[in-house]
Amino acid sequence: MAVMEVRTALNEALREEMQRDPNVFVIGEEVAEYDGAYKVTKGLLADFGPQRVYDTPISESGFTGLSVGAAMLGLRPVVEYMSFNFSMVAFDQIISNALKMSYMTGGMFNIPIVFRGPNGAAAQVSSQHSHCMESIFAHFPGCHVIAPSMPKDYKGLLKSAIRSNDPVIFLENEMLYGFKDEVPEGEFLIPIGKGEIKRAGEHVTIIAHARMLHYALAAASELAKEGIEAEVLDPRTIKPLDMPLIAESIKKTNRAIVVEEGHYFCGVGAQMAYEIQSQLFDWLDAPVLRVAQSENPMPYAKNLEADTLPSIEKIIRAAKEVLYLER
Amino acid sequence: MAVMEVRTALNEALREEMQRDPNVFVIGEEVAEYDGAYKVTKGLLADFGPQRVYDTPISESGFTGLSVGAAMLGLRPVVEYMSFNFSMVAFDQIISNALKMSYMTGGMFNIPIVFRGPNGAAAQVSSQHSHCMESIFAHFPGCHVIAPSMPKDYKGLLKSAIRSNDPVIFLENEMLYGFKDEVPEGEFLIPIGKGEIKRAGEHVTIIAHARMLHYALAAASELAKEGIEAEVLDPRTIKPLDMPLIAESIKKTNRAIVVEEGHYFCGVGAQMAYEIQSQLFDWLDAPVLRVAQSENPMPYAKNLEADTLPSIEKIIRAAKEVLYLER
Amino acid sequence: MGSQSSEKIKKGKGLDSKSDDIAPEKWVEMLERMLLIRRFEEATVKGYQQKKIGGFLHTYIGMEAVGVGSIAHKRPEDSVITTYRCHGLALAVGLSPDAGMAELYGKITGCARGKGGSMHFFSKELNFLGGHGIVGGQFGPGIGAAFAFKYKNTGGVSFIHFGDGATPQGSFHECLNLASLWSLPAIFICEDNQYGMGTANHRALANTDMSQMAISYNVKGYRIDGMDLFTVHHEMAKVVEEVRSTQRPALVHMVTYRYKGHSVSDKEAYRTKDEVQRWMAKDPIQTVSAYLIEKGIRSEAEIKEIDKQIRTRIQASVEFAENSPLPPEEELTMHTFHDTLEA
Amino acid sequence: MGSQSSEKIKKGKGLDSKSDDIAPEKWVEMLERMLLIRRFEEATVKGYQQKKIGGFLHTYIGMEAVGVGSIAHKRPEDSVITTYRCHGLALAVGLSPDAGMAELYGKITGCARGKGGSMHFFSKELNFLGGHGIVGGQFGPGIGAAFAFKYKNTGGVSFIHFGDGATPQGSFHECLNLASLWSLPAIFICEDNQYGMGTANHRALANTDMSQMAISYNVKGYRIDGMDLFTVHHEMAKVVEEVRSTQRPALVHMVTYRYKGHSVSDKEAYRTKDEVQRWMAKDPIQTVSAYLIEKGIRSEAEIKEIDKQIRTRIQASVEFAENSPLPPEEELTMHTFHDTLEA
Ligand SMILES: Cc1ncc(C[n+]2csc(CCOP(=O)(O)OP(=O)(O)O)c2C)c(N)n1
Ligand SMILES: Cc1ncc(C[n+]2csc(CCOP(=O)(O)OP(=O)(O)O)c2C)c(N)n1
Ligand SMILES: [Mg+2]
Ligand SMILES: [Mg+2]
Repeated sequence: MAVMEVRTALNEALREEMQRDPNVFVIGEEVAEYDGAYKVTKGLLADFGPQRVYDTPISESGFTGLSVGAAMLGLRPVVEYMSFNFSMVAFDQIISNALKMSYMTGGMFNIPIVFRGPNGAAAQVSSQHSHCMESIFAHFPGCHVIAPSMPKDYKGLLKSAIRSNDPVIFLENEMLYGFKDEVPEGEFLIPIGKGEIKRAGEHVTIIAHARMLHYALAAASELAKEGIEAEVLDPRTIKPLDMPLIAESIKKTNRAIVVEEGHYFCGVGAQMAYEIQSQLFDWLDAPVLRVAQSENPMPYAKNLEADTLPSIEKIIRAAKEVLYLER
Repeated sequence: MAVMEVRTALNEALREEMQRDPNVFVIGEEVAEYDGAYKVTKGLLADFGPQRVYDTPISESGFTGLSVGAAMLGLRPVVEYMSFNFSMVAFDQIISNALKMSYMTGGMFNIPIVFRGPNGAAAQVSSQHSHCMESIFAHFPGCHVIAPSMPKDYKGLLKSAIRSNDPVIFLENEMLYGFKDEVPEGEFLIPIGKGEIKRAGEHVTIIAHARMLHYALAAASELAKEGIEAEVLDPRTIKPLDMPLIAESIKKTNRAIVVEEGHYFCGVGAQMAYEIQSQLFDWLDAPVLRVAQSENPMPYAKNLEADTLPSIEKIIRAAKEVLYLER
Repeated sequence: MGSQSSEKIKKGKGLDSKSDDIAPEKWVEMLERMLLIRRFEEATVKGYQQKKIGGFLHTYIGMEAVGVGSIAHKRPEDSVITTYRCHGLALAVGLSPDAGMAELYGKITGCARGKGGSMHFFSKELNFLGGHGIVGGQFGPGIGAAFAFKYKNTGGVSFIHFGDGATPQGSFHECLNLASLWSLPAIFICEDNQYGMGTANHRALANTDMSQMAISYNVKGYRIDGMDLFTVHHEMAKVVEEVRSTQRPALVHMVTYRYKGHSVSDKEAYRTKDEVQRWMAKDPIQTVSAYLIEKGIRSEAEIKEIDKQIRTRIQASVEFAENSPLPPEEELTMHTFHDTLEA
Repeated sequence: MGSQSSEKIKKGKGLDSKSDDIAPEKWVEMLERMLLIRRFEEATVKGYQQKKIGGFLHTYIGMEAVGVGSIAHKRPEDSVITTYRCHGLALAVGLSPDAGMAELYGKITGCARGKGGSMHFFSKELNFLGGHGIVGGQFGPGIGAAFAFKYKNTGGVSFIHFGDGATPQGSFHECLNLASLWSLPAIFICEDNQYGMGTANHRALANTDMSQMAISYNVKGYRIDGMDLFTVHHEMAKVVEEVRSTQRPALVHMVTYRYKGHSVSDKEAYRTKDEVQRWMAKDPIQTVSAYLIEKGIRSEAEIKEIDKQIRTRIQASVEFAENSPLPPEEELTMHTFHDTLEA
């Protein structure tokens, strides 16, 4: 096991898959000569050359559409958005073209594209630069949505995403790019649609992904000090959701909270909570509770930004509430 | 009470508000000389002149952005998307500019825009032209989302929307434009955020909006034949949701199903079901069930289109299931 | 960096002048193709009125010379992409009328298994990349095809057709810039039929000479009389050859007209019958038929016979569509994804 | 429809030639404004390094002549809108450095109550419409302001600033077309600082002479040496006057440079120190200072004194920001909406 940063794990995944399949290419703003705004694509231009790594103008709609066409003819684009906020100017290309192509052609064409880049709030980048897009893309049939938390998951899932023959929305997190952890040596894949228990416990299930998984682990440590054993479940893939794993956990704990970094209304937590209450109604000793952003755009000021986002404290409070220890 | 079509009710609302406030103007594709693709803006050009009604090029991003700027300087644009599918090419302008402006300027600027147009599936218009956008817009703080079902609601809510000083997403339904019903004479407003019980009942609450409200009423009639009295609740506004009304109904029926025309994953039904189960957990005798589209883009073929959409039969089945009469 | 100014409009110079650079049998073939499109579209209108065809229906009637004259230069390795007004080009490329008509009838035998409908004809075999419903939505995939040809060095050229109404859509500009910047073999072919729905193009475009937009992107711009099959064929021969050999994109502004409403439900209050008549006087099927007769390549009777056979062919496709089965229930969620994830 | 070809680049003709059409005290005022921007930006970099300022930070250093020379012609009824690189223009328009610095420090006394931050300076009073973070996002609101001026007949002109990197974004083209089509009084001012982040503009644009894009939209295009305050001031006087009187939009390509990295975290591997030096040799603050001394309008000592006072002013704004309170907790959801709906 090597210990590496998330960005290195992603870089390895890209390299291995580019090596494996000459049809895989990387495209986006500053991905080549600049080595990527967050250095995820570092060295790819040097090692694979300009035929495989493309710096684009600031034309997200254009290069997203281009990637759809390239995919229709058998290439396998990995599209980097400098941040997923900018996917909004390419929204129609993603939703109307990439996600519809297989179905509306009766399966004649398929779109093996990975759309990747940082998602969610960075530090104090304010209202236009802090969106969590998981629920938005997951809403539409025709794509898988992945949002890992740990270096090994980033690597194993990005490799699976690149090999997928369908569009994958691969959400990274700027605040985690520098996070280090162990990653298995050599080739490995993590299947799309499989979650993982990141900490076992029996009193309450905390479902959290991406940056929130780390918050959930911290909250679980705190809770343990008070004798509350929280099980921390990382879905890793947002869609399709690993309901068997979630069910297994909740059948044990009988209580669940769902944490997400993004907005509350129709967030992924709403869907998860719905699935849980409709499939596991008789197993629940309390309603599922959610932790998400407060109902406002992201403010710049540090104190307000912190108040907007979920926090370890908010997770602890929700866990206790669902245990009826606090109300 | 006059009996009129939804499109006429909308036209009256536009006229009354344009008369009332010279800063209200209408902008969109084919809204002026063509009288609107669906004739909602019929006669406005003739009666209010080209200073108030603007035909645009096919530049949704451009004219949406233009409307944001106009609103910042005190005008009150009513933006028509020929269909809400086309709002996707303007997505960034709506989300990053219109919905953020008030907050990120500390309330210095506000955006009194109504974004309106047909939403949802028409008849056999296939994968790219059949989106239901309510959950997408409702996800983001900073707008109200309205989706009425009856002519009077369309009129009273559009008038309120135009008077709102905040962005409003006003979702119409092509299949309902020709639907006729009574509309009160003279000036009236329906407040944003208030639902309405469209049929009273005590066994189960069916929550449904827009076209689905009509399906729900038909289902309720069928259910009544079997002695099941369904209460049909039309939220009318999707966000903010009228939870007091929903709570009142469910405290009576103890069972609920939520119907929406759109996609299932992170649909508005997920949020509604979450609110219900978390706020009314102890009042529920069964898990909340949802009826929504099957997990695929909209197909063209008539039979597959029908299979994709919710139907009266599917609603009846869900109502019985939640009553444990069928499983 | 310099820029090339757009060339003057290539007007029909009269069929006689240089039309002999096309072999006589090629003329006949193109006439047949135009007739196939015309009769197919007439049948779709009928099917729509009979409510056998649903959704929106946009016909190519009047614009046949644009599609047939351009696509005549398409090689198998080239691709074609267009708007929702896609039947004509699909047939020009070689789609069978059966597969097209069955698609319109929503049948499993359709070219998209009944899932796409009128706006979404596709054929992988023919490199026909659709059939796109969002105005401006096809530019990206169109340059993506060119990108793939270059990536794989196939020698292919991407034909990107679009309406005049799509030029004020940002994606047009993003993609033309990208295509030029990266020297992608793509031809942007504007089918300027004077209107986007009810909007005359001077009400949508500050400059209605689209070929001038080439300057912004340092590519060549052409303006061609799209009602004149000879001119289209002749000029496009040069354009396609140049794009193929130089791997530089080009912008072509075809001046044409649609005879029917935007879609079948259009009342056409925005134009006069007289205007429509004036354009119909340039009808390419009429003109080419007259030319073939005049030159003695085919007699009037022979052309009538060709038309009759084509009508029969189209009638057969209607019957094929009628008699084909609906997509079975298991098609419902099938094709949402290509892969099946392990459960 | 005709089109006007873009005019030749307006190079600095040397300050002597016609600079006397600017009153001496106006020169001093503009120098002060440029210095105010320079010193403010230097302080923001310091605040950022001290971690008192968060998020992204993009400075206007090197580009002061563009903002100051253009905005000199702004009347109170005119509006200005720009990108995230907004501090310079906000100060040029008249924003108090206190309100700007406090915004950067995330304080309630900031020009957006601490909610906007570096990328989102706003002032309703000054018709400063922001501070926009999405590349190309401000074009729409910019022409919307022009639309409102026309609607209300206020005589206002909308100044729309943007980077070279924004021209391949579709919204630029959509909005320039709309502005021309509807004759909106808007000036599109491209601050071409040679790069969009690490991408030299010849790697993003097939034609790097942006002024030529005017042809596509039938508007006038200008190319101006943006390092030369005199030229900017002189040429923009004519442009603003023409846009105001004709109500026709214009496109202005300002050739300029940013001395610092794209944002504070930029390592600048994409350009040489030498290149930066060459541009810095044209520094407008240096040039104008030298001119004032040469002409005897101000002595070197007087200019030093001006600079000192400005530094003091900026230092005061830093202290103001430091000492201002954070936004109180009740600000959290406040301003998400303007109206409160009845419960
Ligand atoms: C983005 C978008 N906006 C609006 C529409 C609705 N619409 C469909 S066709 C059309 C007119 C297009 O005109 P043009 O590009 O000239 O093509 P034509 O139909 O004349 O061939 C419009 C507005 C759409 N499909 N997509
Ligand atoms: C739509 C979008 N894509 C990408 C970005 C990230 N980004 C921020 S600034 C920038 C470069 C812009 O360059 P330019 O327009 O030349 O302005 P400059 O920073 O040079 O003033 C990029 C790519 C963004 N903010 N918005
Ligand atoms: Mg047209
Ligand atoms: Mg730049």
